[in-house]
Amino acid sequence: MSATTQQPSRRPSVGDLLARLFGGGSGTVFALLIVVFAWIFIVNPSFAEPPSLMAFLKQAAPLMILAIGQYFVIVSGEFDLSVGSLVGAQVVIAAALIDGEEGRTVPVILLMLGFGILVGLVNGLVTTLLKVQSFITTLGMMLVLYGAIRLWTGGAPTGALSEAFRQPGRGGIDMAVVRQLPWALMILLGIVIVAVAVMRSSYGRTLMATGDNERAAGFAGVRVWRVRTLAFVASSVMATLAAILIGGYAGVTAQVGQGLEFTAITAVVLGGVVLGGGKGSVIAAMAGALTLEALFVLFNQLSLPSTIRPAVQGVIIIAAVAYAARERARPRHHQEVPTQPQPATQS
Amino acid sequence: MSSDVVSPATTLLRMSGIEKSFLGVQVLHGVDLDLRAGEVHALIGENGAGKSTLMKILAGVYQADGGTVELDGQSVRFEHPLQAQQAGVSTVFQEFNLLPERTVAENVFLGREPRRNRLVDAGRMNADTQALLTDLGLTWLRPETRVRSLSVAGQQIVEIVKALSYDARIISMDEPTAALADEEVELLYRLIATLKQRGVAILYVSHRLKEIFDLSDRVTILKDGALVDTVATADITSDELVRKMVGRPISSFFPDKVPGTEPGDVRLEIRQGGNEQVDGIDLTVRGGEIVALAGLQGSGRTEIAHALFGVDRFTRGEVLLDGRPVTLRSPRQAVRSGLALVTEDRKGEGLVLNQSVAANARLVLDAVLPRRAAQGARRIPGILNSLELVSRGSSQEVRFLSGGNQQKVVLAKWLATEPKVIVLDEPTRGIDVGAKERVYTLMRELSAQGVAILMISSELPEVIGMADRVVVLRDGRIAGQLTGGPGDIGEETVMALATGHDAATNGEQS
Amino acid sequence: TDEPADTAAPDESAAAEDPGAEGEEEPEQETADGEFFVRADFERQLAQRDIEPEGDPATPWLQAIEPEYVDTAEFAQDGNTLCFSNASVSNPWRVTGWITMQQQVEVLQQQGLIGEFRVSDAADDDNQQISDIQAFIDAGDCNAIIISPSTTATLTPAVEAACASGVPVIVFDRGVNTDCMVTFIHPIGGYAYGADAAEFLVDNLEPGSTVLALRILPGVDVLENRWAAAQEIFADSELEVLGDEFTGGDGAEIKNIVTQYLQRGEVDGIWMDAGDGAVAAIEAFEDTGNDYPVMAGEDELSFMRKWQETGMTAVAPVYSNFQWRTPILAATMIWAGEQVPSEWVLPQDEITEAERDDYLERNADMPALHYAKFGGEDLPGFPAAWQDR
Amino acid sequence: MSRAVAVAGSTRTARRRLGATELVWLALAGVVVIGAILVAVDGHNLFSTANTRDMLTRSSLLGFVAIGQTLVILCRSLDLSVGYVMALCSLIAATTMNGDPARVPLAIGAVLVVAALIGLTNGLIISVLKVNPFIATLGVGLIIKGYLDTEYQGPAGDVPSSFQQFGYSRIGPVPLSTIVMLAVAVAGILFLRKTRTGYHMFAVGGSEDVSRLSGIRTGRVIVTAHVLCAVAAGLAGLLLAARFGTGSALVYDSGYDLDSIAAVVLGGTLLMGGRGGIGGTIAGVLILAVLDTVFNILEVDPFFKDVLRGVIIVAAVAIYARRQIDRKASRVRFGGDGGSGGSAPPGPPPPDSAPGDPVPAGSTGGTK
Ligand SMILES: Nc1ncnc2c1ncn2[C@@H]1O[C@H](COP(=O)(O)OP(=O)(O)OP(=O)(O)O)[C@@H](O)[C@H]1O
Ligand SMILES: Nc1ncnc2c1ncn2[C@@H]1O[C@H](COP(=O)(O)OP(=O)(O)OP(=O)(O)O)[C@@H](O)[C@H]1O
Ligand SMILES: O[C@@H]1[C@@H](O)[C@H](O)OC[C@H]1O
Ligand SMILES: [Mg+2]
Ligand SMILES: [Mg+2]
Repeated sequence: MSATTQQPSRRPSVGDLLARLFGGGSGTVFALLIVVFAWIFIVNPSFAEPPSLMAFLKQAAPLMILAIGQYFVIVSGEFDLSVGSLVGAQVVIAAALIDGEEGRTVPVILLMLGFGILVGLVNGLVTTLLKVQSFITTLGMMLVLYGAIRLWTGGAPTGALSEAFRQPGRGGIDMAVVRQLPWALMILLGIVIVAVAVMRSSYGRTLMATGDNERAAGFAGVRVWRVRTLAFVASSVMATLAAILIGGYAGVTAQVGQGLEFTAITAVVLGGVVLGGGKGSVIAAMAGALTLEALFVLFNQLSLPSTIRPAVQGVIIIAAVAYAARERARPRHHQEVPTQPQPATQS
Repeated sequence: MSSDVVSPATTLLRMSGIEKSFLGVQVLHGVDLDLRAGEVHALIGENGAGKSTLMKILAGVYQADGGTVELDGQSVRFEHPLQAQQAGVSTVFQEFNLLPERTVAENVFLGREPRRNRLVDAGRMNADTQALLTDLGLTWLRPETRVRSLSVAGQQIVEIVKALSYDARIISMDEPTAALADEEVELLYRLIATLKQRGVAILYVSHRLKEIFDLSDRVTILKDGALVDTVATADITSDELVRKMVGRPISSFFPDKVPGTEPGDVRLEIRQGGNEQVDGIDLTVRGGEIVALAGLQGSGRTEIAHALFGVDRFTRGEVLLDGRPVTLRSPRQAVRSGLALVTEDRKGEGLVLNQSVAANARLVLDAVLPRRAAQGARRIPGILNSLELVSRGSSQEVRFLSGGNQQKVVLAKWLATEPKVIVLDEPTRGIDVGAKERVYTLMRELSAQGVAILMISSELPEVIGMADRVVVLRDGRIAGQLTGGPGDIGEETVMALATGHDAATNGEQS
Repeated sequence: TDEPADTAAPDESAAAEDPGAEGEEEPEQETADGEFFVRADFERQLAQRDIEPEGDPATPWLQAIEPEYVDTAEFAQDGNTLCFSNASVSNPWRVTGWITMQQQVEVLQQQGLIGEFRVSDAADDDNQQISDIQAFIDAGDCNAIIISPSTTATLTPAVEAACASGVPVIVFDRGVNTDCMVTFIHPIGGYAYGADAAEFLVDNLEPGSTVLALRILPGVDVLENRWAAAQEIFADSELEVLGDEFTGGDGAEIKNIVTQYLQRGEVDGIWMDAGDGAVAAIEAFEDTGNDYPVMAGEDELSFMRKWQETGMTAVAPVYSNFQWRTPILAATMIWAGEQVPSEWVLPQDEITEAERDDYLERNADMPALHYAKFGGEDLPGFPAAWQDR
Repeated sequence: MSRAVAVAGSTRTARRRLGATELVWLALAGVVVIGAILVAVDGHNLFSTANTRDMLTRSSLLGFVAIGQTLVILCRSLDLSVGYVMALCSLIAATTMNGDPARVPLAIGAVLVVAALIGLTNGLIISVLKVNPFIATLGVGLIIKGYLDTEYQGPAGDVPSSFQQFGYSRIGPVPLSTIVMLAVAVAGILFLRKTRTGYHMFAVGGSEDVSRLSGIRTGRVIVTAHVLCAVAAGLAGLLLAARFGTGSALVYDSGYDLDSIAAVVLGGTLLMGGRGGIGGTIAGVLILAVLDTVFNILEVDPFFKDVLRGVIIVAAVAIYARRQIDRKASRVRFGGDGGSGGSAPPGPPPPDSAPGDPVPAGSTGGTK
């Protein structure tokens, strides 16, 4: 994003070239992404065939969308831990309300969007107006959604999704070469374009500024509470869209959505976006999500025993983030740059 | 404090050939500096000359890429500030360096809390701090006070106290007076005098030439990270000093009005404005007029600016712009109605440090006038040029700019909104003579264009040199007003009003 | 406080959980930590599948396989406050059972056989459940305590404490490493479940075909037993197990994993340790244009319906959900001083293609995540209670 | 006007004296009272030995974790790996003891060492590799998870009954585990109030840069906090082993990581570090425990419990935040403790410029 692009200042390496393209501290993720893909292709060349890639992108789309939403919140200096249970809640809501009736699909989707916006508003306003650190606000929201939904459905999802509802996540345009061009992919592209546009817009710049220095933003006339609240709304809306894709992709299960918040945050940070705000690009955040998904595929292709995968994942995440941190830490700029980004607002 | 007096001649510290680069950009080119016991050694140079960097190398914050540091002839290398402190070097940093949530005592003894059998002895810590404060005549400061509740000035004093408490042989002070008004500056003068007595060597950075000549025995001039010269202060005039520092002579410090600048209609008027911190504020500023708001620390000047700009509120009285009453509840509304506020705390309130010059310069437009942002932004390069901004391109992050250049970015940000009324709070705090001159010229140009300027400043020369009228604040109220324009107002008169000494002040009361 | 009795209960998980004790008796079995295979139990369970249970087939929840009745006269009483410490209702199987249990309670409350029914739910937190049980003991006014342990080994001390308090204790579903309770109610068990599924694949797949195993999560003994049995059976078959993957029971995860395996090569059979999300697995085949696999799911309706609709070769192993009725009935029997089996092994028959349509017929109005063998058709609340929860 | 301010100032002072911790304990009192009433209405007695016992038991486990979590949060850090550490330690304890009372000390030793090493790893990744604590500890957690899932397919090991006492025996109504937990809490409080490292935790949490410039080895402080946090989690693991009679990996799913953070914040410690303390945390833990017990007695639906918990946590923090806000607003320019230091000019201010002195110029100021 232009807002954070640095001027070339040392002998450019691959990382730097990418960093210059995609924003500070993000070089690592693109390098990692390339490595992971290369490795997958070596292990299993057939993965490079268009149909497989399409299938992969279809799988990856929801997490990438969640990462975009989480990016808005994180770059503004906040956190959204509620997206996982929101995705779960939305899928269950869809099943319960549609209950197999094709006709209800559109109204219910609209209602879901409404609900998403509401959740985002609550997260945002409680955080900005009541000055509750977003970590706690959204942790609370996570509990509330988790409980409320199960309270409503008696513990396990009821009803059923309509065929129409499942299309966006499952279907696509059948065509030669790629076999199927998934709707999910097209929706993702749409969202990406919007997201990039937003970050280049005045709003995007004020969002960045708010995450960087709330007080200075305020003095410059930024309505901090509004900017941040909108970020939370964006996050919840993205979670809703992700829910529509996930529900469409795999239907209703009791566990849907669980733990997605951590995966999404990890993805964003992997993308070189700094927790605490004011740094990083939305493209890189998505790349982070894509890298994670690719990593899971690689594990599978290597038929790594599924029990040790978390361990490997942990090591890779730490290593990547540490490396990115080192990149950013040059120059050691102890005065101006806090070496430890914060999960909460400076209130 | 140590009482053993060292004979003035002995050289305590010798830094030679110090090199330092950041981001592959060299900011110190083989600088030499030596400190003698009992001397005040001034270090001057433009913003970005490398003064703070040199100090931070001495303090163990940064490590030099090249060159040597010798203490008492022993070569030393400080990898961590702790080592510097243990070697008897203490520092008052340019940046705010206290913990707001902790007490004065906890801050002063941070890192060296006194202990009795391995446990921190809070009682003794407070006692020692109290002793120190009394010793320095700072009876109004209490060890148990939370730093957060101190004013900017109070906090700066605590930082100085902290540096003194190390009982160090070398104390470097990086613009210790930037946030201080003359009263506190005098206090500092007294402190420095006693320290000299005790043979402490003092490295002193300031942009205020007056202090350089008042205090220092020798002065070292840096330019663009290179050593220009080290001379005995007695052997040099301020003009020579400025020339060495800036590389060109600076004609008259305060530029004259642009011919034909005439006070126009009243643009800004505050009637009986008041709130928790200020009261009974009557103030008018006309287009093309420069009004200065003078007063001691905490007298309420910034508060007026904040209340005016909608950061705080006036709970009483009214504000009129171009004769029309307005209620400004937020900076946004203020900007919309043609106000601009250059805040006193550049890093905390003025800039988003991790963002580019461009992003900072267009921030207000983006925030308040998104529709006009794109086209407004086109003016920015022009503005930055006219301010002679020195940067590595508009995509450079502002945190890498020096103080003066950062201030120029802040100014550009506000000029881009083409304000009718501009409030400048400590506009030249911590910026070098060159930049200062640029700011003054800019102010003149603006008022020539009919902009109404309200300038808050703690530097009396600047108040007197620039203002058409001076409004003096005391304890949150207007103590009086002095008219007569640049040059005609005496510093004493202002101080008298500000402090309330000599009630029979001769300030005209129109 | 209370010594945990080192006597291993004769139920599979108990044995597995107490390798030391078992080890002495059966030298051939592995005693390594967390090894979930005890041949003796495996063989016993496989045998139990063919034993005709005692009791009326119309009420399978009252049937028992090779029961050894214990006298409960000592517990006979008029008090009828029933306390139930539930591990959780964190998955559809447990939700279904929980509804059935409540319906059963209602009936007996109407008959005046049960007074207060006091419940605490530990949300899958072992420590929480220990406190819950302790609270029941301390309250002192429970006339019987039913416990559905969240983890076999960890709940043992708490259950022993409950027994020590003199209240009749009933344990069901997952076991504990003690036989201090009056009765331990459970279907045949995890080995049988896993074996039913595995044997079906072995029988219906060509030698040399490939099988993918989908598991919910590691470390839950009931589930580990299922997999242990399957491994045992696959081991001496011609089938090639491509891998076993943990899915957290999340449909999206299941679909991802299956898709990736299909993308790597042929998958002829799917083995699952629990049916939640089976449909997602099947869809993975559809979406990638592969032929349907031979499949072992569970008697969960969404799977059975998909099975019917696609006509694929499949079986629905059953971990008898109707067992949730039995503890309630057992409590009233105990209060009445009637004998109950010390280990009450309920029948556990998988649903084959032959019976499938019949079961779907019966459960036509039931929601997707409902279990066919929930055994509540005769309860007054049926069907509403299970439909709108 | 300034006199008015002075008054206002002093009342604020009074309010400020009642610090965050006291407020939390008040909140606890409130919860207990309300809970007791609700329970009474339902025909039970919240303070019956049984229920008291229950509340205390429920508090001890979370107590250990939260005490540790407090230390890292004070340092502006965070530990999301505690759940995994607890699980691992319960297994190490149980498998090491393996039913043999003689091996108990060995097991305890092993647990503490392993926990400390994990804490060390967390601390070093954060302070040396400069990885954000959220990611660092999440990552380390995942690594431990991988190990647990691979090594243990379920509960393992056997805790001798002698050590199970730690989980089950009581002194009067007070469980032994609670007593130990409170002892650890007291130790923690002393550590924070009385040792330099304790002081430096507040400092590093307040500002790592300022601390460093003041000569504090900030890295060491952060590492220490993480080691202690992990050790506290290790103690929780020991308690689990004692209560389970064996070790269990599945504990990591029980959400102790987020619960402990919630308890700490509920206890009035700032998530951004630099302010708070263990005293408040204990109150926070007790609040959650009381809620649990009350919910249980009232047989609140398990899912409704989650809803209530979420709401209560957020509401509580919102209330603390309120205080923060008028705290800021209450920066007094004149009078009040400290305020004076702030704005009075250095040196004794001349008597005639004392606050409240009518300033003649004031009225004549302005232009009309
Ligand atoms: N940590 C850093 N990273 C990158 N560049 C830096 C860093 N610190 C200083 N610089 C650059 O080094 C040069 C010297 O900065 P320094 O702060 O020493 O100047 P200064 O003389 O103190 O200026 P001022 O009078 O404004 O304080 C400036 O160009 C500044 O932008
Ligand atoms: N004692 C105090 N504690 C905290 N904040 C204060 C205090 N006094 C003033 N402030 C705030 O700090 C800013 C500066 O205060 P004020 O306007 O009184 O000082 P000033 O007269 O502008 O002098 P200076 O700005 O040089 O400190 C204002 O925003 C004010 O609200
Ligand atoms: O709760 C478990 C359920 O999830 C599984 O399907 O069957 C065994 C039960 O113990
Ligand atoms: Mg400097
Ligand atoms: Mg000011």
